[in-house]
Amino acid sequence: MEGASAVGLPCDIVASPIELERLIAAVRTDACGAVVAFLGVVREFADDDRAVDGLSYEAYPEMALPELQAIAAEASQRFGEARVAVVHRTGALALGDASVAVAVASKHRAVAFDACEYVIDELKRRVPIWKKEHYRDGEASWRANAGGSPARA
Amino acid sequence: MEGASAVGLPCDIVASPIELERLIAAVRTDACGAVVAFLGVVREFADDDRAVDGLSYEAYPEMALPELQAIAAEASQRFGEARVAVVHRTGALALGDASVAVAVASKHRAVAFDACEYVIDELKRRVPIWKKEHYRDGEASWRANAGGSPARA
Amino acid sequence: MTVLAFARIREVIGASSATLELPEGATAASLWRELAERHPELVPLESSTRLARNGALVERGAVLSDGDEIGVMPPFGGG
Amino acid sequence: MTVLAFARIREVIGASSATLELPEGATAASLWRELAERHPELVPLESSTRLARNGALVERGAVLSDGDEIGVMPPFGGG
Repeated sequence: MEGASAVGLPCDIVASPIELERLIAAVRTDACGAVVAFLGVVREFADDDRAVDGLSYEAYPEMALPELQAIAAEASQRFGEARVAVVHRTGALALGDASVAVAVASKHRAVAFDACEYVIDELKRRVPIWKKEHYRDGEASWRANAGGSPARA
Repeated sequence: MEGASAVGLPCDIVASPIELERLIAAVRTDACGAVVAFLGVVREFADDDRAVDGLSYEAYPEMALPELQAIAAEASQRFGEARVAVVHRTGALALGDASVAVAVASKHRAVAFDACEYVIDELKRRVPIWKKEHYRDGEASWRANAGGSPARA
Repeated sequence: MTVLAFARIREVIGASSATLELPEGATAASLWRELAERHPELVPLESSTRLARNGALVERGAVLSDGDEIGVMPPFGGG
Repeated sequence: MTVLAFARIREVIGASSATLELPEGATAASLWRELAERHPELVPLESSTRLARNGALVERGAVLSDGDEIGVMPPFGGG
């Protein structure tokens, strides 16, 4: 498949709402028979069942962006050739808002599924972005990903 | 997660273009933190590298629709609770047209990925739909899925 | 009974549906033999063809009834 | 050097960036000790905190330079 590199494909950390359709349009080419997309969305109950009012995300952009680009480049070759786009949003998000979107296009579907899942898994583990949950009772707390804190370097 | 059953969610075989955004909107609820979508698209080269002009699909709708509904219902419970929508298009499709779309929403992403992949894998194996490839040289041939022809019942 | 033919089998038969009169006690296998006699091009397709009765897969030994709708289906290609 | 603090660590320190003067030969570990002395609430966070120098993770033994930008990072929560 031509154009499998991440060059020119969206790979970004943004403050504005995420448009999944734009990502999907960007990764598609006539060589691709499969598109897989992932959307992470603010849900109403936290893992401990507390009612959520919204989330806020912050990033270390000078480190997060290169790491995101590295993950996209890895995903675009690791399972077969794939075209990968990924965008993470920061700032204050309300219920139902998308915090992250990944779109992958490939010739065959298995590659697209694997690459899409790889991107979101690695993003959670490796990209310096932080999430604060704001609860309906007025409290808030920072929440770490499983695997987001391995033995320190 | 409430409303995990397939009741009211799009599950259809249609003759008109597929709108993925509509499927995604239908499966999302405030209980869902993850959405995974799959789009199968007409690509320019067949598996044997012949240049493709377009595809035509035909279905046995009285059998295909219940089978599609059964698959969606299975996927909505098998990996954890998920909300599943799936639409397959029939008729003449051009390069870049979507032949099938699956959208799955769930509380957590692993369930959504597994359910989405299950739907498209089982659809290819179990749903009576047929594909004819039309090549640029004017020839055409019916193409079966791997696993689309197990030992006869 | 009504025979519904799909894809390549539809093209061989030249119609998407046909009405067949079969003797009392006819099985899915007899229906296939009847079709293959009329359309010898079907013979090599036998092992990959599946039959459905009223929307559900049937074994070749199943006895058919007069009002049955029999789908004659080559390997699937959806997706 | 410049310290960039994020999330809970930013809140404890009360600023997203700070300038620290450390003696020649100071390591990432000495920078952390200096921060923890000023902000004792950081002490229990030590084992889960990672440091980056100019955008790349560093070990605690790494010797820092004057112009370095040091990110002080609690566990990630993106996604």
